[in-house]
Amino acid sequence: MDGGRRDVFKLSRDRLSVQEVVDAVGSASCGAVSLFIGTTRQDDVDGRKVVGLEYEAYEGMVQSELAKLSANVRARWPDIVHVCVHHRLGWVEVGEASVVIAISSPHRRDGQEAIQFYVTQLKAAVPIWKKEVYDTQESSWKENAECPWGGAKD
Amino acid sequence: MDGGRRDVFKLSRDRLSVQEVVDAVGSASCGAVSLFIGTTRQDDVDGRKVVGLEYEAYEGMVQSELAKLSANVRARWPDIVHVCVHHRLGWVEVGEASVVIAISSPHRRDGQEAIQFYVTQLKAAVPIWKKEVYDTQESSWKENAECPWGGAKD
Amino acid sequence: MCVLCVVCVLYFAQSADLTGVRGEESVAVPTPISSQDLWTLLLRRHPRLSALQRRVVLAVRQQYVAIGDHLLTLEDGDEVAVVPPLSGG
Amino acid sequence: MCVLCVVCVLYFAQSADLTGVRGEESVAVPTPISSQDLWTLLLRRHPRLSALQRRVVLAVRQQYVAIGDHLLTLEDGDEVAVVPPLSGG
Repeated sequence: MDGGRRDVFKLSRDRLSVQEVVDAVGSASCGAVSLFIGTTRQDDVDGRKVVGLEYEAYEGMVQSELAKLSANVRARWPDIVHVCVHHRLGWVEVGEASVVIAISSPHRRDGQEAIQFYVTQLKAAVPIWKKEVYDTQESSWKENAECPWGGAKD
Repeated sequence: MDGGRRDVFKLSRDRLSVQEVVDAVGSASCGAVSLFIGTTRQDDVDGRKVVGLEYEAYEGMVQSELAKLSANVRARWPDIVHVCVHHRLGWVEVGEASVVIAISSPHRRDGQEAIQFYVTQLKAAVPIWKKEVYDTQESSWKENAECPWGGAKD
Repeated sequence: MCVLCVVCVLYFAQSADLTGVRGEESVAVPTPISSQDLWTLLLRRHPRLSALQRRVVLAVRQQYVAIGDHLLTLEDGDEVAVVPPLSGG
Repeated sequence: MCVLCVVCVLYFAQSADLTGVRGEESVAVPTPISSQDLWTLLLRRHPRLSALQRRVVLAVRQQYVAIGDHLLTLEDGDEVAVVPPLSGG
């Protein structure tokens, strides 16, 4: 069996394939795959309906931040085997996936804990932005609660 | 939007489709899908290689126990929306999925906590059994650590 | 209600291996009966089930019943199952 | 090292909306410079960036740098980015 542990990151303007992400973490040594899918929620904001999200990224830095994050996760949960993150860019309609994250591990507990941490840290530190686009043609940039420098109102 | 919350359970002798399970919990009101995939791990047991697992179930009771379990999970995490469980029966080769569980929720924390609980309780209380089959043709029935009446050696 | 009723007994996993059958259509069982006495009755039919002693429960009408003093009221046609330690997932 | 060097500045998300550009190839910047002074220099180029005041960081050579006293040593061709609050995921 191959002892290599993979970190696979992809930014994509096409619809994300959950199966592709699951396949990327497949390993005969793993009994568990933990997965998180973030989707665009249909929401009403001040009476306007969200029709979709527009994503952009600092692409080069996304790769390096995800690599750091994976290293950090592996230090905390040394048993996790493969990590795969696909994040959507550009226009994402309500109901479609914007991010799919999968982690494989021999035992489920490691993977389940690791994926919660991974999602939180991704939202806190990976340079990707989205704006909500409303049925009124208006839009507004979102801020993750997890981002340390967000939220200061002045 | 349909206010209905679905619990979808399926026992299947065919390969499980992760996409089918994800689609079953899709909801425009949800920003998060948490997913768990249990796979057959390649393992050596006393020098014998595991080639696959053979599953069987008390099918009628699986449905009622999963319904109870979902009701229990919904009582603890009232915000979760849809739940879908597909469990494989019969012969499952190393590397293939034996169970796929997905839970959709408006916010990810609920779904991630709920799915950990769900997997643990499924292993503790849903009447399904597997035996490991080895390359020597031998086999042995497994016991989940979570099952309250397992483990007594005499 | 009946003093002696006829139930259907299902055997799963290791219990099916031990009995050599997956189910028995017509098993006569007195009622009411404790779950311990019901287990003893099944053990008498299939002595090899003793391999599961102390790590088995029953299911009656698809509800788990621990083996013990708990008194069961059975009806003709009820489904009783022998439930070895679970290993789903 | 140079006393005045020429860096490339990238603007993302709300900062691109505020400046009207996504990047500037050749921005002359003294070095060393504190991250606060670098931000002030960018504010002078694009006063509307003040809308991001106190909820923005910079990235220099793709490493986050909080705005403050931290002294940066820049080289010609370095990549500097304005990083509004993140909203990935």
